[in-house]
Amino acid sequence: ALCVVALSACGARVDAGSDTSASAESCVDTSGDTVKIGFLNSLSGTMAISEQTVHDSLELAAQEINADGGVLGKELEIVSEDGQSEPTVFAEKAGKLITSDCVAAVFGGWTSASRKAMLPVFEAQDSLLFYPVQYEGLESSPNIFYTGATTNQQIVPALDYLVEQGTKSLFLVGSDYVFPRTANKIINAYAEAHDIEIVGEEYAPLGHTDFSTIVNKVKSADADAVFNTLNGDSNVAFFKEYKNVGMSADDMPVVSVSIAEEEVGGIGIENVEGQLTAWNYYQTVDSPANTAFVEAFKAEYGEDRPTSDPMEAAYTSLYLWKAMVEKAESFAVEDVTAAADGVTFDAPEGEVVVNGDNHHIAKTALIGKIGADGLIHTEWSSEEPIEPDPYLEGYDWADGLS
Amino acid sequence: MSEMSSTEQQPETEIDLAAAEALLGTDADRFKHDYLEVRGLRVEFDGFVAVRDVDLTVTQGDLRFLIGPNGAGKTTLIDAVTGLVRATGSVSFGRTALLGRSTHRIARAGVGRTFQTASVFEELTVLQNLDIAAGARRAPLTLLRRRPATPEAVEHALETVGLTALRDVPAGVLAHGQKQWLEIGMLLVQDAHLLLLDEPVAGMTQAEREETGQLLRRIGSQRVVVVVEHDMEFLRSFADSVTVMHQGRVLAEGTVNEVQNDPAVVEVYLGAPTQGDLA
Amino acid sequence: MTVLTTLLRPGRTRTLAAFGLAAVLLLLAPLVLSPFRLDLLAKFLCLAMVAVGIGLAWGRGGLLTLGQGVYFGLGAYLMAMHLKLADAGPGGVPDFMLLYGTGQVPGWWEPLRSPVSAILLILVVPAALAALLGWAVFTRRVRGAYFAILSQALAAAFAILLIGQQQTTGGTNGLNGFRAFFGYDLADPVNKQMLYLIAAAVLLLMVAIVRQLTVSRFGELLVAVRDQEDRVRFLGYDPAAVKVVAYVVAAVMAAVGGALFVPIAGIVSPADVGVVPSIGFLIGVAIGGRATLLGPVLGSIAVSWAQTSISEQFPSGWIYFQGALFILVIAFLPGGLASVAGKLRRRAPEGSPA
Amino acid sequence: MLELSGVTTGYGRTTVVHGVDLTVPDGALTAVLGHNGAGKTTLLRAVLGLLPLRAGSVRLADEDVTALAPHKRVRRGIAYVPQGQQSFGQLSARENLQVVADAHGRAGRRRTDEALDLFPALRDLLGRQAGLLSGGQRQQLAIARALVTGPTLLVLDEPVEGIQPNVVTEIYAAISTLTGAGSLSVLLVEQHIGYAVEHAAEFAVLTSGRVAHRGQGGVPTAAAAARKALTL
Amino acid sequence: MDIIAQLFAGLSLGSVLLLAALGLSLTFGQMGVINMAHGEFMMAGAYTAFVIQGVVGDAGVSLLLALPLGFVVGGLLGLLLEATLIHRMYRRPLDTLLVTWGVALVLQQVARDVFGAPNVDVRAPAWLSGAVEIGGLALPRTRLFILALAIVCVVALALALRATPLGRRIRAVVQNRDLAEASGISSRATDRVTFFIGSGLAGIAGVTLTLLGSVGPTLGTNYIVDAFLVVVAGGIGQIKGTVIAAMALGLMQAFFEYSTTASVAKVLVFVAIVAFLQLRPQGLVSVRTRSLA
Ligand SMILES: Nc1ncnc2c1ncn2[C@@H]1O[C@H](COP(=O)(O)OP(=O)(O)OP(=O)(O)O)[C@@H](O)[C@H]1O
Ligand SMILES: Nc1ncnc2c1ncn2[C@@H]1O[C@H](COP(=O)(O)OP(=O)(O)OP(=O)(O)O)[C@@H](O)[C@H]1O
Ligand SMILES: NC(N)=O
Ligand SMILES: [Mg+2]
Ligand SMILES: [Mg+2]
Repeated sequence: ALCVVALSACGARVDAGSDTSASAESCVDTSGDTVKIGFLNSLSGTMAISEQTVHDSLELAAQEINADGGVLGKELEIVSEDGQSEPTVFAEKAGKLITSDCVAAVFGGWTSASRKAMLPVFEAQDSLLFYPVQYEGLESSPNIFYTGATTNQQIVPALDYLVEQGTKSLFLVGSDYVFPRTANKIINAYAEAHDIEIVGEEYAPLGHTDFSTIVNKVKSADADAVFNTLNGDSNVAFFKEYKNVGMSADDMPVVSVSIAEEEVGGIGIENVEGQLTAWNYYQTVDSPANTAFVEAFKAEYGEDRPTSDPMEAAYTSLYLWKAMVEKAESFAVEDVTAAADGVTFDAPEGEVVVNGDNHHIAKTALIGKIGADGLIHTEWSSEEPIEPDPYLEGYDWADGLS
Repeated sequence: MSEMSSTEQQPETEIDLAAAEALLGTDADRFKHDYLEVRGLRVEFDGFVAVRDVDLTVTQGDLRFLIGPNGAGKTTLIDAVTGLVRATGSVSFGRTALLGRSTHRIARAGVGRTFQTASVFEELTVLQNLDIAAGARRAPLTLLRRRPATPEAVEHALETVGLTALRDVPAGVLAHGQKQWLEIGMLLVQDAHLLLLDEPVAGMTQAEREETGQLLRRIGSQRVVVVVEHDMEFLRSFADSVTVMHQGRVLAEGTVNEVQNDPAVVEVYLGAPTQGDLA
Repeated sequence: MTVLTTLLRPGRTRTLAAFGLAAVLLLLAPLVLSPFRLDLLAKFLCLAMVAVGIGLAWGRGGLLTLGQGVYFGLGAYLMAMHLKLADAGPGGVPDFMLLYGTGQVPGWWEPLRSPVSAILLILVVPAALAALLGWAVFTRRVRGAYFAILSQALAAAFAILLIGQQQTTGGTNGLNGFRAFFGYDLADPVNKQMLYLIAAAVLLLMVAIVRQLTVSRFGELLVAVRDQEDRVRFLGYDPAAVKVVAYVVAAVMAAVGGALFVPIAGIVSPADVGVVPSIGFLIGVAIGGRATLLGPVLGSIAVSWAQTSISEQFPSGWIYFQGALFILVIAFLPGGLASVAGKLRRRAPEGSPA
Repeated sequence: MLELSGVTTGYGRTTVVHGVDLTVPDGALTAVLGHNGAGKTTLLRAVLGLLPLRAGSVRLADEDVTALAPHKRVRRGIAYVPQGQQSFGQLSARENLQVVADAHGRAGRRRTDEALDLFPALRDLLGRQAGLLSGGQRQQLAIARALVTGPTLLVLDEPVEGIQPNVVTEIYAAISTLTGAGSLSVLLVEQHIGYAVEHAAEFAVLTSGRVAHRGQGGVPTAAAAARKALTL
Repeated sequence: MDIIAQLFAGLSLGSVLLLAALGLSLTFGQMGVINMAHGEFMMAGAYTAFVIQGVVGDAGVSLLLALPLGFVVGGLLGLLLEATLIHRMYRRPLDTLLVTWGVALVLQQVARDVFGAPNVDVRAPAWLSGAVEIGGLALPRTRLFILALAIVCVVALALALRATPLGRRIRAVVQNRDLAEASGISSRATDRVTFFIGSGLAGIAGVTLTLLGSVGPTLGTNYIVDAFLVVVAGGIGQIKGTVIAAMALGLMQAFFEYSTTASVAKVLVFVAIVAFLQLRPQGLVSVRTRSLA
């Protein structure tokens, strides 16, 4: 009875067919001399390990921008939210930042699950998200800017590099979730076209800690290289086991796409020394912009804190937004996206350019080798920034993928 | 739910035989032909035979006492009849074969028991304990309703075992003997027609034993009752017949006088007659 | 006349008054809360539904179920699957399947296309699973800590299973991005309000059901089974059946909570159904008072609210706070906050009107 | 040996025992009688320290032990046989005895042997899990366990409940021997007025947690007096 | 060949589970405390190894020091937990689960605040690096070491429980606290000792885990559910059962994982345990009781 009363009291039924797509009016307030932006990272839970670092570099960028006069003369006011490593919380907090705090843009997210969870919120509310982590591609939303690598800027170059090195067979090891599975789908397609044999493909649940079976399989498969899309803690267990059964980079190199500088210490340098990684940025990149970034970061957070690709991409994302806003001379989402195409920034990794069509940015691919100093040193570079191609439309072998 | 006021002691309790009439009197004839029949019962625990070749027949109106040394197998016998331990042989109550059935089905066939250590629902009130005991045969849907009023049988049972004043007290706070009375009350409302009582007067004073004995005798006239006891004075006062077990077997059976004077029973159980009487 | 006197019996008036007050408060909420806060509250109400069921199974029946995430998840995923299919239109394929899957809708999704069968399945599947599992476990007399650990393992296994089947369940991403709820546009604030009201009504209904169950003879029997399962058997009841009923009711309530959670939160993922959220469901119940009627509801809402607002201020503070809540309430206040109220009431002079 | 003065105790909000005074002289037996629920068990639990006192004191061999934990009282020479055939159910019967004998070294082992002489039936059951024994067997084990500590004060709560008559006779004979030798004092709760009153130096009848009657044991009128007090 | 390799992998995983579960078989199996913070005691053991390595430097010496010290650290944490919270909860075992879950959350966050969220590295000593080659089969030395350590711990614990007065006392207190007190056994002291040993074993388990995986705040959570399952499947309070169950779980996981995937294997193992408890509801090795007697 209660239900009926309540419903008839509200009465506003919407017909199934009618497409109202009632995106709420933006409540962003730009009348004062400050403007609010939101940072949404996991500061607790399992992903805090990684996302705290992104949060730190976002803070750094905001400080620098404010010290430099803000954006369009307005000081940035940060609203920080904790995603708690849970997609559902990311969705909830995104909603809060947009509708309750009325921020002009949100920066954050790490796992693909968190991004997928936030995407419909940003689209429904027509608001902006800057996402800083390499991911599996096959996505482009008008409300998201992707400042990490898509697959053709990280995985494909890594494969190109392996082919160049004469690799004929690969073993794929990954965590059991979207990014590794999609990445491996792409790798399989690539391998077929390039005469590489995939001799094994193994997934471990996130947080899996006993790799004896998988390493046994890797060892007996005897591939030319291992392509590793494991995430988080599992890397430690994997590499320790790898070393314990007596294998090293010389026998069978492992190319990883989720191990950055800050993970190396936790895995133990002795366990990963000489192994390969694929990213778009390393702390060792030699450029004035990077020198300044690394110095500023260490000054702020301590000498022992390394910088890494996602941190750099996050740092860059804030500057890119600033550049877009200043180009548009407006904080309105429409204006910012309209102005986005061609916006550049002299990022620590080198110059990056925003692609207005797919909202990704052109980035240079770098294959690195983990050194005894715990840092990653560039082994190979694509030299040129690679245009983002999230759907791999420019690659014939990728036709069947989506 | 009324609460006991804090420092008052509980009222003394007393058995009310008149109330038992109301409980038992109604269907006196219907169960005239009830009897417990045990044939060739054997219970074994990993090679240790606790009960063997036991034959036992108890009819309505014959208040049967089961005695025997500690470990003779008396409790195990009851366990076997009520489905608590696995046994071979045959046990039937009236026309119903009991062995092999699950415990709750045996209970539904009209078999009720008490335990050597009293066992009631401590968090429920005396009334609720009795009501639950009365309810196993209720239709499932009536379970979903609140108890409309105290069922008549429960009311009578409360009076019978003298717990009317304590009806709203959680059973957990009852003293040992009161719990035993509550258990007997539960058997009555459960409408058990075979009652197996394991040391029901343990921990009672002389006077309380007397009252309980009267009640059992009254019940025994209409139901099949088996009482396990070590209290010989109690046995002498109330037993119609006695079965003596020893090392899992039936050692002797007969009237009180017969078994008391059976040298084998004296030897293994009663001891020198001059010192046997403690009361 | 008799109706009046029964209604005015002390216990009953108090419950009715509390219930009425709760209903009024819930109905007033849309008037005072911003759409975002109302949405949050609606979400909390869904979680509270799980708590109501746990209150019955655990508080009354002593079944410490650490796996309610499974039933919450079943309800949520079934609803999410239906919404996905409805969004895709007749014969359509949900977007994520095109991306990660074979591009075809697997057969076991098909029954969820129809709204009617979706609703039926949301009720029946969890009930059937709970009945099956409960029956298997309780008749074999698995209980206490065994049952708790087993149910926890079940939650862990369920989450792993969902994660592993990315092509058909969305994997860690879960399912999200729903446009409409049975034809009503989810972006429309009015419909969000309607969802809230539905959640509020369903929650009140559940409370009423649990109340009826606890004051009924079934409720007494459940307590008896909790305290002395073996004894109950000798009275001619099958304790397993009693427990199964409580477990199934709790499971269905969790599933309905999950099903309503989906359109309100806009997402369900394995992170909402595993070990951690399953234990999370218990905090509110314990804090409110596991054996009371409204305790679990209020506790659950209060805890959800605290989680949201405290974590807004201090991200790691919430963890300390949550830990401390668990420790202090369970160790020092096993009756929950409701028992504090009870103690205070008892301290008041005898005979003063409640 | 034992001196209770003004002992008051109870559970939760209920006070069950009210200001009980009682003494057990050295080498003597004091009996406590009373109805069901009169508070006898409660009183004994207070003597052991298993229930805290609300008022009053417990003195053991001229030492105030009111604040002492139960196990410390036991180490000062009390042994307790609780009501209800209690044992360590998952330990074997032998371990049930050992676990108490452990603290007494060689004397413990010797007394284990002596206790088993009193209960020859137990010898064959030593390897069995105590929880699987019959009620009477467990009760015999409980008394044996108490004797193993070589107590100076034995506190017995309806100790022969559930034990077969001929063994009961022997238990009481043994207790009489020990008290007779002056090496043991006994506080006994018993429903069988006969033995209790005959062998007690003094006895008390508890009604609703209060001492309603005190009497001298061993005199011809004692049993009648006790019965009278009980039916009041 | 592969079968033998998997056999070893399974036994090795089993020995890890066994170390994690052994302490639980005391605190959970014997005392009935469902200590969800057991995993965090393991974590504390692991961080102990990390800290000691920072002080000592030499990985070999530090490991040998870390084992006893990890035991003490885990034990002291357990003692603290027992003395502040658990001791008032022995009569409501299910509630201990929730309280210790709260403790686990707090300990994890403390670790995060003290040692930082990122994982830290504990190096394995040189004499444990690499593998022993037997007939073409590479058996990692670390895993052999853990297997041996598990055996030592099991034997020591079993002896302590079965053959010493302490063991008898522990079991007596657990079964009937009042009776134990009234028999002259200090139940408080016994509880503490028991909890100390059980939690100390968690500390040892934590130290050994540094040889296999990462050391981070959530190290323990990965093992806690499995460890409890081992104790339950083995039969509560039964060391023999715990050993068999741990090995069976390890082997099942290894073989299922080999023929399917790690995720599916985990699910299959859970299913197998549920099915197994259908056959033996009290676990592999169960204590018989006369219920209601
Ligand atoms: N589950 C069991 N496992 C092993 N032995 C058992 C079990 N149950 C009973 N027994 C043994 O069977 C024998 C008979 O025990 P039972 O309890 O039937 O004796 P009783 O005649 O009732 O004795 P009491 O007069 O002492 O109560 C005893 O020796 C006992 O130890
Ligand atoms: N744990 C408890 N909680 C609350 N009340 C209790 C508890 N134990 C006993 N009582 C109450 O205390 C009173 C005295 O009980 P007690 O067990 O001391 O009696 P008793 O004299 O030993 O009786 P019995 O002869 O039956 O053994 C009873 O009214 C009982 O209901
Ligand atoms: N996008 C990733 N790495 O999940
Ligand atoms: Mg018996
Ligand atoms: Mg008593």
